[in-house]
Amino acid sequence: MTEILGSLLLLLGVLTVLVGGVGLFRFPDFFCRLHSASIVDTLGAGLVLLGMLVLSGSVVIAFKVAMIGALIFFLSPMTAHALARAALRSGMHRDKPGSGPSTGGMK
Amino acid sequence: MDSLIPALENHLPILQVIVPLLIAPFCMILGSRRLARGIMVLTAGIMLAITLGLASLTLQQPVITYDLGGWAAPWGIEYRVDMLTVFILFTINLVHMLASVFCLGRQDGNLGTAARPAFYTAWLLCIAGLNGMVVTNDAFNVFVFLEISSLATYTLISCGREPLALLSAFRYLVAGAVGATFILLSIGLLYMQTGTLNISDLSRVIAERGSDRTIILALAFFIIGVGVKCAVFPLHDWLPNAYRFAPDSVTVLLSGTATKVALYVLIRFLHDLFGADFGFAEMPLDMVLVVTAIFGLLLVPFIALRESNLKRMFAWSSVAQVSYIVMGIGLGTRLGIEAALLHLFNHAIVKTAIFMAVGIIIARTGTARIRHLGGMAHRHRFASCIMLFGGLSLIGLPGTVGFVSKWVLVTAVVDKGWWWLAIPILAGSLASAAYVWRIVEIMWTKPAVLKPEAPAARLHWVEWLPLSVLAGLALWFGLNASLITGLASSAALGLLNPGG
Amino acid sequence: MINVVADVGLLCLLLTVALAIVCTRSPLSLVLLSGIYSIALCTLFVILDAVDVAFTEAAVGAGISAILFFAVIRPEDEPVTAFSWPSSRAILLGLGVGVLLLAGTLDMPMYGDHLAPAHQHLALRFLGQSFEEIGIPNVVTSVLASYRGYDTLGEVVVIFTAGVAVLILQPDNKKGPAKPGDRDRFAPELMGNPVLKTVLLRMIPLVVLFGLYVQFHGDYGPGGGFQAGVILGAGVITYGLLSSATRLKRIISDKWVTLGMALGVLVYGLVGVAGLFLGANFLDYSVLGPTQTAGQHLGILLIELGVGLTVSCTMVSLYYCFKQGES
Amino acid sequence: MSFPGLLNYWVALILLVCGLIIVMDSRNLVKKLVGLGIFQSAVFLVFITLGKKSDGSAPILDASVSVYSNPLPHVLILTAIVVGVATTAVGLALVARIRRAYGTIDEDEIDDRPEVEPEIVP
Repeated sequence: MTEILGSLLLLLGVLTVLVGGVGLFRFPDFFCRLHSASIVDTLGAGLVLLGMLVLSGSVVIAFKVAMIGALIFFLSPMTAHALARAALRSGMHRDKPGSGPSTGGMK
Repeated sequence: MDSLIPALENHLPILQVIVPLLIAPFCMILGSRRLARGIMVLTAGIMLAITLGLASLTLQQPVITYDLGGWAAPWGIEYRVDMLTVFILFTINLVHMLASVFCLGRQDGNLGTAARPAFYTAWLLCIAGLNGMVVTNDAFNVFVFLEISSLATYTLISCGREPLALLSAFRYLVAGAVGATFILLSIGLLYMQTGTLNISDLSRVIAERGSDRTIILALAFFIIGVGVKCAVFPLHDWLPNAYRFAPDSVTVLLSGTATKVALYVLIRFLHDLFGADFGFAEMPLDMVLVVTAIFGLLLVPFIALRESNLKRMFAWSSVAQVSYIVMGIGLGTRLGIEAALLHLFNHAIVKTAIFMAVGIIIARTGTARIRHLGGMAHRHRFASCIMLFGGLSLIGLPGTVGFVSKWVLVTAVVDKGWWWLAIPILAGSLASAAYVWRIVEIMWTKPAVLKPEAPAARLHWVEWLPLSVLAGLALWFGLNASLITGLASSAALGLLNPGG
Repeated sequence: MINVVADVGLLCLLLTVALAIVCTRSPLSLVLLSGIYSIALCTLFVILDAVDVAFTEAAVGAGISAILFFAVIRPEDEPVTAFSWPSSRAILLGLGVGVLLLAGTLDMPMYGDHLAPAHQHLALRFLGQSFEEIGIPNVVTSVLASYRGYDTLGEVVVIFTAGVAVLILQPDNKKGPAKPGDRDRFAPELMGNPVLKTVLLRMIPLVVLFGLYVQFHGDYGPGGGFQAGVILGAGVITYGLLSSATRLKRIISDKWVTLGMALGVLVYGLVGVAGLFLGANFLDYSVLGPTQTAGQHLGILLIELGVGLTVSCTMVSLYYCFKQGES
Repeated sequence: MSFPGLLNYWVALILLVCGLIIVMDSRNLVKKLVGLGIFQSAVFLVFITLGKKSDGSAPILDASVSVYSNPLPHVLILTAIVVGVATTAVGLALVARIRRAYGTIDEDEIDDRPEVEPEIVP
């Protein structure tokens, strides 16, 4: 029972990340992409971790997985915030796709 | 105290390395430049004393081993001292001792006050790494200590005054890191096929299993990697600029120690690890090494001849001299190794003296351009005479140390039956005569280009003392060659017949 | 089976990223790509059972290296064209070397072969007897700290040397100490951002706690002095990024950092010398305690502390030095 | 199982060549250091692969595990990774100083400058 539940959660998490990856490629400008990347990152990683939590046999491992989950829960939105702020500060605006400073390989 | 001395005797191999290794951070903590300098010279003295102690021990017992951490040989790391080790240790620690005395008189590098003690720390780490490479009998340990000395060397070179010192150090860093990684890969391939890292154990296992393509690959990677470190002819690109832009005292130290230790590692691995049968009978290693050596000793003097900078000219000459040593190693015979060792020792002494003299002249005149040196011989007689004497020894004129080693090399070549190799050796010597003559002509016969500097600064004892010691040694070994040839020959014998 | 699939997948990822790096010219993209490369490599190491190595690669490749690179690259380095093929000369040479090397690989043992010579000789004793001889379950730590403890001393000295090198290379700051109001070009966005400050400042104690866990748990699981030192250093540097390097320097001055760097090496070395005075060889920990395993435990604990001290102080020192170069 | 066979080594070899190409071909000092990292990592991959045993697990002794991978290559590579990052740090410190001295990190631009040596009038 737990095995099926855990596998389902893992699968769901992986699919979410995949969707986010597609979004990263298909969205038109930086902020949309960031949106896709960051939200999906938190949810997808969270689901995967939840799956691992269910699958983990021992309390110690479950605790460690929970810690990782907590870390991602706090840090991932924060990273997205910092990125968005940096982009805004350096003159990138939503209505002007691709504007802003040259970012090397990024378009 | 009485009980401590015999106890110390057993620990001499490890003390040789950990004394500088642990004094270096101590130097950093003290944070005072004067203290750091004093400690540096003192350490150099202790290291030379330890080497002499080891030498007296090897006379009683040909091979001394030391298990680090108390773990027996193939499982733990082993130190191993024999005649060859002592020969190299003596060479580099003698040079280091004199170079650190010489360093006292230099205000080298454009360093901030905070960084000054760090310079001496890096100096000690460099020599500790080199000593570690010589004493160890563990292939991976060679890599670790190679990296310690290399990182310290890059740093020391970058302390040079001109900004190009930074770029030279960077280029050496890239070349050196690639070389070291090749050595690491070679060690990995050897481990893959043998399951061991101890050099003696590796050679036993390789002899039992026989070679295969992986071992051949390991040999190839090793030769390339160590070739970069020795500055063997086609892989020498980093050396001239690194020597030229390094502070004078650092050039003095490096020319006598760094490439010499790399050459020692080459000898050690070829004979003790891969085995002479594999390298020289199964693989055409003798041809490879000898051919690169011929190119090196014939082509490089012509580059030196066109060189406009005195220091870089002698750096080029180092590349040429390395070729003679590589030729001796490439012969693979006992006489060949003897010649290589002799030349290694002679070149260490002579080139150290030359770079000291060059450093003194550059410090006095403020220029290293050869065409600015007109008439300098009359202003700086002592340094110029030493430089001339060193130059004659590079050519290999009879009566100098250079003659002794080249004579043995020619004997070795004839002994192997490759007498035609004597022709490039002679031609190379003639070519080096050309660039030495060019310097002599300018310094002795051309009119002065530069205004005489204000009151001619007298030579300080830290300048003339190491220089005189080196010149004295060179003179003595040149006239009375039997001692050093005897040592080199027994070291070579010990390498080829470890049992007898 | 799943291991093999993951192995092949990660190898493909590594190749793709490496090829992208060959063709990329923009330093910013290069650094980001090399971060991705490191993460992929680190995952591959986990698949190949090298958890300690993976941990280190994660801390080093994706952590320190990236931070150091970011400290050096500048927006004005960005080239006009972000992409270019390498010269045909280099490609030809590379192909030539590659084909030669390919021939050399054919005698190598296959992936995962239990009978490969590498698994026979030394490894048997390490896996079979290290628990009786040293008494800790993580064999990598046993070999690293005891059987080959001298290599690890060398490793610490290498880090120390790098620290010394960077100290020597830092430009002399003739302008005097930076004023408190100086903006941190290292990470301008971090300063004065309430969100980041709130979250990250609360993270620092956790990071330090994690560092200590890694330091002392290295005997039983992956980790040890090096990884712990990196984590601790990262925690301290985070504080510097959030407030300013000047503020951080008031708490931990350059002198203390340099002292810690040197002290770590000395701790390691003196544990070895203690062995000499107790009548054993250098770095023989067995004589340090009443029984062999007790001595080994104590020795490994102490030297790991030395490693942690040197590494964390070197990290902070690197941060200070690279910071200094920006004024 | 013989499928991956020598694949890991071949990939490592390609990575090695890639790294070498970057180091030789690139004129940008930062890119050279990145290339050096790839070059070194290829060697790490060789070591770690040779330590792998199929169906083995990480060499942390545990009652429930019977096959462990070889710990020795792991130890060696731990050291090598640290050495690698130390080299990178020194290299980057040099690059930072080179930038201060020349205002660029491109080798071609530096090489184009004439060598300044004190020109002394007689």
